[in-house]
Amino acid sequence: MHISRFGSVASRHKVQLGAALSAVALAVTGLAVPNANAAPKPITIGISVSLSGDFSGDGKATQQGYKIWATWQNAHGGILGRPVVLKFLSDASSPTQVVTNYQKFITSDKVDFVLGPYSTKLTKPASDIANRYHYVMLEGIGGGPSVFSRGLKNVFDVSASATYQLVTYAKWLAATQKPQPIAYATMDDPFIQPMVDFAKAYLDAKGFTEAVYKVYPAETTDFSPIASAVAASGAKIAILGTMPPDGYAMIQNFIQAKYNPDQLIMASGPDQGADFTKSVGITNTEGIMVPNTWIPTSNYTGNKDMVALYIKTYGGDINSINADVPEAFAAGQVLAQAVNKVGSTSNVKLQAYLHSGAKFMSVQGPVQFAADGQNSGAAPYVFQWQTGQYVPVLPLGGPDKVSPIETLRPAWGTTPGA
Amino acid sequence: MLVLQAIIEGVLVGGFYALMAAGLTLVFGVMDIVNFAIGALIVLGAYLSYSLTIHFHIDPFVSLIFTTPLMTALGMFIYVFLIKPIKTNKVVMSLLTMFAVATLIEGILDICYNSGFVQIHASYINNSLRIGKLNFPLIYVLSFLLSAFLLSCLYFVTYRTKFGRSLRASMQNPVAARLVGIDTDRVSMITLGIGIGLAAIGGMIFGTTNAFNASSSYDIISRLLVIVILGGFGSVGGALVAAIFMLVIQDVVAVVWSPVWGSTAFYMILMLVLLVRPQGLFGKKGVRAQ
Amino acid sequence: MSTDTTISQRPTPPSYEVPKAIRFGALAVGFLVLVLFPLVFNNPTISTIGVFAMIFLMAVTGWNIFSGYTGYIALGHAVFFGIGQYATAMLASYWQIPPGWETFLLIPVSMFLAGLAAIPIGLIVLRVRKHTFIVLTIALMFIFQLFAYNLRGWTGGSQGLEVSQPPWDGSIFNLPYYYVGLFLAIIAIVTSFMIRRSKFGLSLLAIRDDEDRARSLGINTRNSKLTAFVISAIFLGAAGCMYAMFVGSVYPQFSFDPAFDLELSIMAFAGGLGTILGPSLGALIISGAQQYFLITFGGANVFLIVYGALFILILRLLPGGVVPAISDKWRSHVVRKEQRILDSESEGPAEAGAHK
Amino acid sequence: MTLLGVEGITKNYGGIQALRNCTMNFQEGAINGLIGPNGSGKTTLFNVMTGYETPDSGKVTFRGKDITNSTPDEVFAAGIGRTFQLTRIFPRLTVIENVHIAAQRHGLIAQMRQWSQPDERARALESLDFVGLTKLAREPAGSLSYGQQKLLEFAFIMVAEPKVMLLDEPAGGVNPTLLKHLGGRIKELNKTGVTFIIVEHDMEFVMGICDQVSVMHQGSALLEGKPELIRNDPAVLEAYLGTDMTEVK
Repeated sequence: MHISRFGSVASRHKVQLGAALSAVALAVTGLAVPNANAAPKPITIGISVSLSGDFSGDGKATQQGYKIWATWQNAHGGILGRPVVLKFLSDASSPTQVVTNYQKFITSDKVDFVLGPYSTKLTKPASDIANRYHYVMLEGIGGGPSVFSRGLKNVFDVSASATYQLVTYAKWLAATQKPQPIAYATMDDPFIQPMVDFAKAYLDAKGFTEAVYKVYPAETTDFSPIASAVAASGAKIAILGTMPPDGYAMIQNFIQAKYNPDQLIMASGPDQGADFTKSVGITNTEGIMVPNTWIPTSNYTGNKDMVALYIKTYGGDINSINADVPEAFAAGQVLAQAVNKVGSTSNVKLQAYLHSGAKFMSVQGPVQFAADGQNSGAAPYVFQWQTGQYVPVLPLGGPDKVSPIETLRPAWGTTPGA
Repeated sequence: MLVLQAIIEGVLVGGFYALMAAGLTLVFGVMDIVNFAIGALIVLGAYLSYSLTIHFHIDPFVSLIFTTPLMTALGMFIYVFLIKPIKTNKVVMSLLTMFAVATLIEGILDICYNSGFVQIHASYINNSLRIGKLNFPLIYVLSFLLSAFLLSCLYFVTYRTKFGRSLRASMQNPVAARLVGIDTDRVSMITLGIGIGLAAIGGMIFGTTNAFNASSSYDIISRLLVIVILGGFGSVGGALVAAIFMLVIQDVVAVVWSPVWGSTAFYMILMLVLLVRPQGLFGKKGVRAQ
Repeated sequence: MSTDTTISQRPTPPSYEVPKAIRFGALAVGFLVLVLFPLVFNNPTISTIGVFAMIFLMAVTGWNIFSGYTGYIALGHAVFFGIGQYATAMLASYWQIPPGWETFLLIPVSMFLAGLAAIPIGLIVLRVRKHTFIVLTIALMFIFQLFAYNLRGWTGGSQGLEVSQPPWDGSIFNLPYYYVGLFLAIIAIVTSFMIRRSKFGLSLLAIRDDEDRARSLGINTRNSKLTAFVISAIFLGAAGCMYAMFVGSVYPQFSFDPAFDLELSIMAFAGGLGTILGPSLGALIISGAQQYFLITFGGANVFLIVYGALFILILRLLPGGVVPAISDKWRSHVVRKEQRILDSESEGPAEAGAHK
Repeated sequence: MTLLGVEGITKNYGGIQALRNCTMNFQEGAINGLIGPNGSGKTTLFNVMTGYETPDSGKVTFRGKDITNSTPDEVFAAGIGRTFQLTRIFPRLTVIENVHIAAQRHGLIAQMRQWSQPDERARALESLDFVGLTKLAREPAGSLSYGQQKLLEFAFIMVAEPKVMLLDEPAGGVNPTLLKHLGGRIKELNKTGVTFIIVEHDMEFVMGICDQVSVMHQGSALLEGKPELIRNDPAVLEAYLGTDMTEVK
């Protein structure tokens, strides 16, 4: 599967190192790319991933997800009976490079399909390019509302879109708890903040009040003031729009501030598996909740295989799988199912079919696309860390059995330290 | 009460930012070098302490005994092989070199540690002292004490020792310093050593208070630079005041208004200060005529 | 020693520059290459790299007009790059400009706005010198980034803004951007050239060498610096507008990006800071090479290491940059040729002091 | 009559009083010498007269006009040229470019025209010939010897045809041949009506060239008069006591 990384380019890149030092030479070698990479038999899929820069952490997880999917897909007859070959390029977390990368995939490498990069910020320019060449952009990790508000017809998100992810929990709150003040804090981010705001809007409507609401900039490194603001509000329920690593820092600050609400739910961070438990310490994870679009233990199509494959390939255990992995995997699955159904590699046909309201199955559960390309079929889950295990607790009455929600333990308020 | 809490946290964290900024400002003052790599070096320091705590189960504070000399050596190495050879346009060339070094370090760390987020751990990291309604996170208190101690050492070295004298001499007037037989090269080398050695300590504290990965450096560098201008180039005391001032402003604005305006408020104040005192709060005015 | 009578007839001794013929020849060839480039290599991947190269070309040339000539290294010009981007995105939606040719009309507007913003900014930052100036410009850039984040009403905050893209076919899509970019880049270079050979330019170079001395020779240093600052900002604005139109989405984090200025200065240094064409050369080489490494090394994260190492190498081997290196070669060549003539008449006070 | 005069100038740096109530007048068309032991405030006085420093009190007058608070560029435009103790030329520019800098132009359009207009070039070459640096016109000024740099500095001030030139230790570190040459240039230029004020420790040089010498001591004027008077005035010896009478470098 490692063609993806270097491909036949690797053999030539000594030459190119020198060549690269002249814009003209760039062009020449660049021209050579298509014939060099052209492989008639396999289905080639181009994906730009962030292997360095701000998104490098998630970028790598995303790549793992895609790679595992390709392995799995090939084990299950590939696409249209042809083997799947992934081509990866790193975009160093920069939109400039994303634009170049997808142009190269489509125009130089002449890939059959493209899949989405990591993050809403990069998905936007990427989908513009795909659209320009009438390519479909299936993705699992670019669900910010602004991606779908542009009227592009070629973008499809297989994960539950940002806006709904915390609503499952909000609904549960409204149903089971009496209205009370809630503490909100969220990062200023196009994916995260809408999650919190949407849940807040829902809860406000149900008579829950806002104890405190703080938006903090993405580059914050000192969370103590935000944490103490939340702590001081004394709210029994805290809904946080965090991303790794600030979610970890936030928990640490809560512990230090001796603040322990009955319920603590974080937009993301606790879903990062080992990263999360290592960072906050396993004993401190007890009772922390996180919405997620994927259940590690679920029986959805290919999930068991994916988990097994992941552990076989990258080690760790079922809880150490980053949520980006299934999201990428699912995008691949939907692509395969749709293409096999369409029976050709035509992106135009594919796009029409995806809009037809057809249903697909992924490791994350059912997928069905609304007109704007968001997944209306998904029911986001809520997970809770219970005795070191990452267990689903919501939605009730879903296809998978869920454990009851417990209140947050250990009581950070009374016993100093972890 | 909340504001008071914020002020206390501001002061505690400020102490540790001052420590990181001190290295930067010293290097500025003596060598006209904007050490753009400081962020990456701090992350490097954090990773070194992290590895020691993970593999040898050494207490993070103890790990400094190993990391600090290592980083100091690295600093001297950088000076001898990268900074010293620069002849023309020192200020910018050195800045760019340091940026290149940062890129290099980030790349290497990214490969060694595979860019997942990690955090340094010790049993007491989550403890905190409670006085009345106020709350003092232990790790911040410790780091503040450590920073205070190191800063006073630094002060002692610069103002009470022979090396300090030659250091200040080279700060004020390198040419004259050379004339009176001070080996400014040696001074510079040691200064960069100290500056980067401090990054090891700053890194350890950063790593215990934040989860980090190879690209975490960018969040640090901007703040440190700002602290250094506000405090005035080459002024360690200035850095201390500026750092605490900055963090307190940010934290207070964050709790009474909104975190997103915290840093903005600070930057605005910085601008105002510079309009009145271009050389910063404690900077020496450059005497240019003749 | 020559007598005063002959002076005025005598032409200025030609300087040790590479002769006009060669220089214009090279220039013409370069120009042709740039014009034909996207037609010959009509692969969109290459022309995309070309478009970005053009954007950086005008940006770095603009940057050089201020930083190269005055020696004040500005690391906050991303401010004007960002202003150009946001102006484009905001106005495009405000005036409901349909995606297509009309959007290009925003270029002059962005240039104007960037230049306008440069006046107050310049008045603030030009009060300080050396590193204070460098770091102050960086700080300023972060302020603008924070504004972009926080003034959600106008900037959309972290959601960013879009410039919807024309429905042109992929095969020709890049061409208009490339040629408009090339056109602007050439304007920038010509401006840079005019300034370099003007009295104003000489004043800027004097400021670079010794600002106070320049002042004591009747040069109004404040105005000269400010003028250069504004002119350079204008071209950064143009670059920003082009970028926003081409990439299609604008975010605080990417519009006001500290790395942007470092890249500009790297390009300028690699090519030759303060020379007319050096920075342009640097832009072509580095923006090209950088993107090329990424698509060549594929996913490999050795990219950062290669880039960093290469960069250190450039700084070490060509501290002055490519162009000066060349002209130095030429210079020493000419000097050797003329040494004889100089020696032959080597008496008189000038020489008396010369060799000691 | 008086061309350039200072009146009751006082300047303090922190504790040190560099100039105390200093009053002096320099005659038009004369070559004025300004001597005094180190730290007697000569250079500070120059800085005050050329706008580099604003005095705490007192005023500077040029042809009766008050120029106390003018900036260096204004002072220069008014016709007062000045050299520095440590020569300050533009090392990375060529000699010919150096000589063009001081040529004054007004208006944006003029500023944008080519840096070397024919008339300016003629004047530039003239002054280069005058100091004998024409051959080196194309060299970067930084590559010149110390003495040549002094001549260059002298030359590029000349270009602006100032009414008065303030020379700060022109003889410092200059070899005898060059010094003789420089002296000659000064005399010649003086004939064309340029006034000189020369700070110098080299007594031979001062006494040889000046028609009027003023002595400074502890930041104020001690006395002034013809060289021969000064030469054997007890007060001057008193002032110089303990300091080397002839610091010929």
